[in-house]
Amino acid sequence: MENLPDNVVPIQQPLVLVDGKPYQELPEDLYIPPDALEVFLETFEGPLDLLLYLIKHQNLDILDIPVLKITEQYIEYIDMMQNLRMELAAEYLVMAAMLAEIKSKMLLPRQVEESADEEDPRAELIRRLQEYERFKRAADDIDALPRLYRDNYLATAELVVDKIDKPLPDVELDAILIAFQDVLKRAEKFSHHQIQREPLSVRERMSRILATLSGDAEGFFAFHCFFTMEEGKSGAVVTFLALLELCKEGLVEIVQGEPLSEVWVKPIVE
Amino acid sequence: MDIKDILEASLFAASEPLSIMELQGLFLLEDRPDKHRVREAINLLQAEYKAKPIELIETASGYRFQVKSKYSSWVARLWEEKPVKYSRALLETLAIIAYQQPATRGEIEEIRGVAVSTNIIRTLEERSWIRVIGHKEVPGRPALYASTKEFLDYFNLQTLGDLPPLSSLLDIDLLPSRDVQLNLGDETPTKRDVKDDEKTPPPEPLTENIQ
Amino acid sequence: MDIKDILEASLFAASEPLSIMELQGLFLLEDRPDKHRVREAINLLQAEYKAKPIELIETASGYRFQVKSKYSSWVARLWEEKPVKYSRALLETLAIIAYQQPATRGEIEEIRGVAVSTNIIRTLEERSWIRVIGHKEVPGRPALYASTKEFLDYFNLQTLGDLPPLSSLLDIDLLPSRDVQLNLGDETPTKRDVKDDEKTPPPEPLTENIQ
Repeated sequence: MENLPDNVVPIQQPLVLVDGKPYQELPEDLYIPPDALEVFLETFEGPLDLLLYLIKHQNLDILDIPVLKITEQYIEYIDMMQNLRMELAAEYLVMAAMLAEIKSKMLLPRQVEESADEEDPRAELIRRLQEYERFKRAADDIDALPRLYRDNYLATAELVVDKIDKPLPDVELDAILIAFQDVLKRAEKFSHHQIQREPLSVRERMSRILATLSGDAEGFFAFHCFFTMEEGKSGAVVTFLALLELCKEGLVEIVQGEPLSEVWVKPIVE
Repeated sequence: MDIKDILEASLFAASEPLSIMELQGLFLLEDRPDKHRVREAINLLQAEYKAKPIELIETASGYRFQVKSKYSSWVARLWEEKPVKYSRALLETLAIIAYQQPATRGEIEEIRGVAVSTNIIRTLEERSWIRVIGHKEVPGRPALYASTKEFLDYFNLQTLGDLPPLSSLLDIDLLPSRDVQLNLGDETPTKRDVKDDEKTPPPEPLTENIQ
Repeated sequence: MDIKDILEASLFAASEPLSIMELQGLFLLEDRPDKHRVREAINLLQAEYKAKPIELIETASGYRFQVKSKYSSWVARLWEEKPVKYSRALLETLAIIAYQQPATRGEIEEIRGVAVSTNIIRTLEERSWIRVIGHKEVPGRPALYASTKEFLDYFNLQTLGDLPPLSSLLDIDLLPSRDVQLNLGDETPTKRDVKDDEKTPPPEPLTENIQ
């Protein structure tokens, strides 16, 4: 395993007490250079990773972990880190507790007539270790896959064009009606002002009158210019209503020389 | 490894034109080709791509692969944007102008309760669906917007009067029971029936006026 | 104009893989080739580029031209930054999501035995390698993560099935508790036992006592 840096410098001084016995030098497995200790929790991806390291390092079969030995090593590891005042992540302590529990179960004398369905206390741990190990491998496999911007690079050629067409969005007529309905409903909720709904023909006529007038700011237009004979009476009425509306909004001025004479319309200019 | 292949790979991978010097820089000092050899390899590559739809050209800052111009009309379709959808704000603005015209921006904002972005107005003008038909004689002389003939054409309408009448649809909301009643009749209710059109000169007796 | 040339030009111009459908979309309706013809042209192109330093490959979202891996050490010099190295924590998280998807954060933590940092999830999401595809109907409704097409594209894969196979779990068939047996031994543990080097071929029967 290449988890620990290779450039290991032996420490002479610090002794570690394991089970009350002083160790003159750290067992090689447990040996961590001071620099590595700083990053210990980053070096291992967690308690499972550490445990796998300990197992691998001794070439042990994952299905046949000598729980006692591994547990002791693990706990030594943790003790040592605590001696060095390393803050230990809770996960490591949980694992230590789990190992201790398995160890204690293994030590209990076994009843011969032990019920068959009682699981070996190691089973759960081994299942988790195996599960973790396969994803650890999968992670290495994924890392080894050729990937963009490390192993492969896009091969592209430049395209020189002046203009790219941009299609315009389509709108359904219904969408406009629904939008307007929504606006009105919303407006009615806060409305201080009531929105008037003139017949659209009046609104349309107002626009048309304004459009005609805007063509000639100085000019006067006769009332009858704004509708045609074919439109009949209703045309005249709509135009009249439109003019009243425009007048009210201060958009046009209506002038009549004398009663019953021609009505003239004039845009208001400053 | 062939110099030409390395240059070809790099020219395709680079996002900018590469100068002869930059191309030399791809190689470690000990096997760095001289300018002459780089140029030679480039000439070979240029010849190889003669018959291809892309070419290796020299620009001010170096060499790059580009698509031959005769293919650009096809290739440009890659960037044809999918038509986006208009925003709700835009549709509402358009609807207010259509139904309440002529309207100033201030009036639209008052009805919508929020500011109308300049972008929306510009988009609608660019589409020729609205235009300024005058200015309101109030301080600031705000532009008055109205819908256009193009707007009517787009929606296949003769006049604004052909816009779906609002009142009847609002009524439907208020009278949810009517649909149920209509089911009893023998005529299938259609939207057309519900929309009593103001143009229809004498309002015919509506069959669904049962309540 | 030859279909193959148009496809070739477009594949070089695109910055993303192009699907067969997108390639068909380059042509106007009246002269749009069917899928079969597009695929045929692609096969021809792939053969043409066999001997070149670039290749036309198929990934999850379509076809793209890319520089062959063996040129990466030269091409990498075009960029000042070294290619990103991803942490083991990130790769393990990605692997669990890729192989076990959809997976919740809790499930990932269960397998890894440690908390998954929010940073890792965020990085993976920002890279568009994973995304939330729903929520598990358990208390807290945790997000369910799955891998994306972009993930497959990035790693030159067409489908999840192309991922290297996940090693299978060995049957847990535990040997009769050896530790207890060992208890009967009388040898004291030696340093030698603890230092059992990984190079030592078969694990020797362990001899140490329990303290």
